[in-house]
Amino acid sequence: MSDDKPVPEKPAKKHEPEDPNKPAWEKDPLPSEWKDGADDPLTVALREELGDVIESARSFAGDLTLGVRRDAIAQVCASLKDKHEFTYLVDLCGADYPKREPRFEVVYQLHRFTDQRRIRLRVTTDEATPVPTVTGVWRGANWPEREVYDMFGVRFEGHPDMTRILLWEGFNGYPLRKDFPVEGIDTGSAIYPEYYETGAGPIAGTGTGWKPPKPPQEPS
Amino acid sequence: MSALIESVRNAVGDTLFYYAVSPLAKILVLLFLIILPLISYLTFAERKILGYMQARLGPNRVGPWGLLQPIADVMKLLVKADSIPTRAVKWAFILAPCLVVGPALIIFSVIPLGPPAGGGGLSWFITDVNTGLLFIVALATVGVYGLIIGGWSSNNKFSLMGGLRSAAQMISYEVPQGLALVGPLLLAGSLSMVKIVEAQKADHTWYVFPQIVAFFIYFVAGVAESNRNPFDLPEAESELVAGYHTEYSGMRFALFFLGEYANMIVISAVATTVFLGGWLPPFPEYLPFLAVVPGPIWFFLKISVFLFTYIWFRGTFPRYRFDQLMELGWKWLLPLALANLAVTALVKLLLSEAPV
Amino acid sequence: MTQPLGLPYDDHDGLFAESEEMELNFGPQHPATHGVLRLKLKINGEKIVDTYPIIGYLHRGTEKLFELHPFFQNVPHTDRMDYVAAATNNQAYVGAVEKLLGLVVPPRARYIRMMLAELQRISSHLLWLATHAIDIGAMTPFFYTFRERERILDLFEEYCGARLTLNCMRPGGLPHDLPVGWTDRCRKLMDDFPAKLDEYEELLTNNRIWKKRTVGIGVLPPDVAIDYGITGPMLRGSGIRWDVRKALPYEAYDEVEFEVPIGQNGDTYDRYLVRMAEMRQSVRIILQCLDKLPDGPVMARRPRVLKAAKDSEVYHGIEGPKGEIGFYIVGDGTPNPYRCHVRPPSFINLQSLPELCKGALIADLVALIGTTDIVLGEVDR
Amino acid sequence: MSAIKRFFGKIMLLDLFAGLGLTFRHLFREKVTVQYPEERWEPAHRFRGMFRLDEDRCIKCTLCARDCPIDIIYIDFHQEVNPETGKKDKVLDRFDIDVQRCMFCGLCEEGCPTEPKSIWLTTKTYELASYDRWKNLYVDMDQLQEWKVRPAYTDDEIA
Repeated sequence: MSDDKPVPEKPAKKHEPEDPNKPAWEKDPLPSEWKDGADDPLTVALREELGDVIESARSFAGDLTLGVRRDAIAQVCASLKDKHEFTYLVDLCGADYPKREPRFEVVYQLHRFTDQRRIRLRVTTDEATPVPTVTGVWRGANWPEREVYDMFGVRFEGHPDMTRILLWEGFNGYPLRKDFPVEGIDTGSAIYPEYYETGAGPIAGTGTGWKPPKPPQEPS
Repeated sequence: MSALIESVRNAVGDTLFYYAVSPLAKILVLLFLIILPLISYLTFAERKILGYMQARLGPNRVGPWGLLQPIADVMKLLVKADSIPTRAVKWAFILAPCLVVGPALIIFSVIPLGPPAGGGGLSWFITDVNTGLLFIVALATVGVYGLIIGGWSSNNKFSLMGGLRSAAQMISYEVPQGLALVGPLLLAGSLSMVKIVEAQKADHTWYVFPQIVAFFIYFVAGVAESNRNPFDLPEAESELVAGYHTEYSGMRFALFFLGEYANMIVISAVATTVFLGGWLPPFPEYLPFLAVVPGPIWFFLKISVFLFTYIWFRGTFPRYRFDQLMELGWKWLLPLALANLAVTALVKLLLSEAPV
Repeated sequence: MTQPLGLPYDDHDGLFAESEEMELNFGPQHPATHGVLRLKLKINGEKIVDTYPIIGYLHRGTEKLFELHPFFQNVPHTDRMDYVAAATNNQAYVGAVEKLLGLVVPPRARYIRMMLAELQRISSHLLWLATHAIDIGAMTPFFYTFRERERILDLFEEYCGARLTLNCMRPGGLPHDLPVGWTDRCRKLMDDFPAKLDEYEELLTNNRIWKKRTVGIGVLPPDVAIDYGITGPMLRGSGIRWDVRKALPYEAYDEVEFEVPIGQNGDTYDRYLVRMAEMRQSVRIILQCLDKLPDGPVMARRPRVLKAAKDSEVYHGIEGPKGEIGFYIVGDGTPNPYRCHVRPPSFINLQSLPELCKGALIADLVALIGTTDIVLGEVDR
Repeated sequence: MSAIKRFFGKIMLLDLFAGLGLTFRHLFREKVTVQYPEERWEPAHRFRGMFRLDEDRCIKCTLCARDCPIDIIYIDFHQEVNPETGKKDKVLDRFDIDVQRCMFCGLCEEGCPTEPKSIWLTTKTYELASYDRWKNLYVDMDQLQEWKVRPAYTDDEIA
């Protein structure tokens, strides 16, 4: 039967006591832990400079994460860019935590070329409150901010072109919110209408329980 | 064959034979037995040569080695739906392809494929106009109207831009092209295509050697005239989708295609006649045995070299940008052509025996 | 040497008489937009006044899909973002997951991953060269590059069974060890490859038409490039020597020697040269990897179900062929990522297109789309 | 000197002739085209082609269905007393794969716990194009087991 594929040889399982000299990849994985980042020089400098704008400072897996007060984010970014040489905005994205209050988070990843250091800033907001834009600091923040708006409905105050980017204008809903149905919503378009009954398509309201029908019999 | 010709001449009388029957027969033979097969097999040769240059095989499915591919292409184009956009200007849309093909085919009437009639036989050309070269240059200009009208009438922005580009390009390159032809003209002292070839025979040299610069200018301008790579801006696929023939399909598209390839052959034929001695065999003094091969074969071989170069260029070069093309035409080729003309005239004047 | 932005176009000003501006829809079904990019152009004659990219025609909700599937099932989804560079997508994703879970990859797996990533970089650059050249009108490099690309894809197929959507890495290592004879075939290809690169360069690098079409076109000054967050060959073409492989070494890039080529003027020609030089450096890296390839397992010890710790988050970026491709993953104690965001280099680099296009001609536009090296699957995700 | 050389190179169009020479040389080089229906490309050993299933090896653990990222493997089974051994065995009722949506990632094969694998993807078949999706690309248990190699296209199928 296995003419197509030879059986790969597999080493016999070893049941040995844990050897402390074992290489790291044979040990059980050890996830990082959150560490306090309040005494990081960067946190200290920012607190000194801008006052009470840093709400939290922790670090995970080597990356410092600063929780920034929403109204001060543009200020903090400008200061980081001008005074601390974080000239490169790596990424800007949103996240949705429906159980938290306020529920949305906007996450900024910054990079410093001088010592190749990366930090992360986070801002929380809710549906109604816009976040100050950082397009004034980095022009490259334009599209990522539009994407966050498109996917989460978080608005950015002062953004030059706050329109949807990946979805079309008039799309009803924000897809990356946790309460957006995974199956999608009925947008009026249909996929392969010849194969699905009305309302039984993969888009609206059918859920993951949808199973394809048995294939049709030979045409008689 | 000659007996047949003789009997036809006797039957219709000399006047009718030389002014109606023989040209008509020649036109039909030229058009249907030479030009159209040549064009269709030129497309085949292009695809095959390009394929071989690009590490692939080219068409090889229809017939042995794909030799019937052009026929299949024509069949496909003939049966294809021929659509006219709703908002196109209909009469212009239909007229445009004809305007491209017509002049290109008419030019063949003055191109000598072989030597004139020796005694009693038929000459290898339809007619020998004593302003042949002028006739060619004038007719070649008409083709551009087809492209402009085609681009404008399609009611498509890309087509319009393609048409405009082609207008600018062809008008600009007509100037150096015409000027480049004046050099050999001065040497030959005639505008007749047959006389130009005969003058080359009398001078014991092809004009490509004394007029190498003019030859170069003529060929570069000719490539631009026929909208071929690296000057294929009017139909630049990656920029203007397909330029002026974006909206054309079926047989109308085929006519544009035909016009382009006919233009290529015309330019090659003119270059052959003016610069490469037309039907003359190469080096008659040193290689006299080559005279065994009839003139039309030489003519065809010389054209093939040009056509191969066209295809070769397409396989090798990127495309110029519009303004760079204009720059090349006006800033380089035109002064060069003028300088060549001046030098030729000067040398001719100094060497001429007649007192000034 | 550096030319100010827009200078090469100034002499065209006399060429086009002032006329009414026309709006032109470029794409989404246009041969030169590399997929379904749509550009709303405002043109004056052939001169571009304004460019507004409209994207999203290929949006498939990949980030939502990531949230639905366990960590290991997401690897095939990453293949489909930048579908011409699946291995580097896989590498970025599994790198992020490993960082999140604390998995340590065995050295043999690290070296094989590096080889796969560099092969993928070469194949992606070859595809870029092919399309870039055909956009500018040179048709033949397309076929030559595809000839070599096929051989690279053959290597991929031999390794993991697929040619394009590789799915060739797993969190913690690799699904298979290398098949017998793979290293020899890889070495043979790498020995042949520089000669092939010379061929492409013979066709293009010194060609005056190619130079005319690329030198001084789309100049991106270094400060603007950083401002836009541009990475990869585009950033290096602007003269900034920054490469994630050097700056934040992952896998075993700190154990091999290679150089980071940079350009001088930041124009299209420099970006072309940078990418060509990068392919040579990739060959160098692969040859070193083949020499140093250690023995051992290719998969770390890991639980059958990978679970991230509650409230953990990482960002891990690697140097993809198009730029820095990074994954930001939030774990919540379940086998699925709570949130998984991609930093798509094409998306960020495409953002600079309106800047590059200022004052360019339509013919330059296709060269500029080519030089940004976008893949719409990644832009739209 | 190099400036003079460059100047003459430019005048003589050497850069253009280099490219022309390369394409001309390629006229006579080996061609790489594979003449498809006559010549067939032989996939590598690990090629992820069409599925195969070995019902005897299958232990009905449904891990393949669970590992599938797009849930296209449908498995139903019931318990049955084996008359020979008297033990209860699982018997497959349905093992369907909706190949229409399959992306050939191979995760089902990797998830299979039996040795050798009871579902695998290496049938070296890449000719999956068909005129009817439901007929040819929705495969059930019997088809999965018989699917040694999809028969090559016949002439009337190509035309």
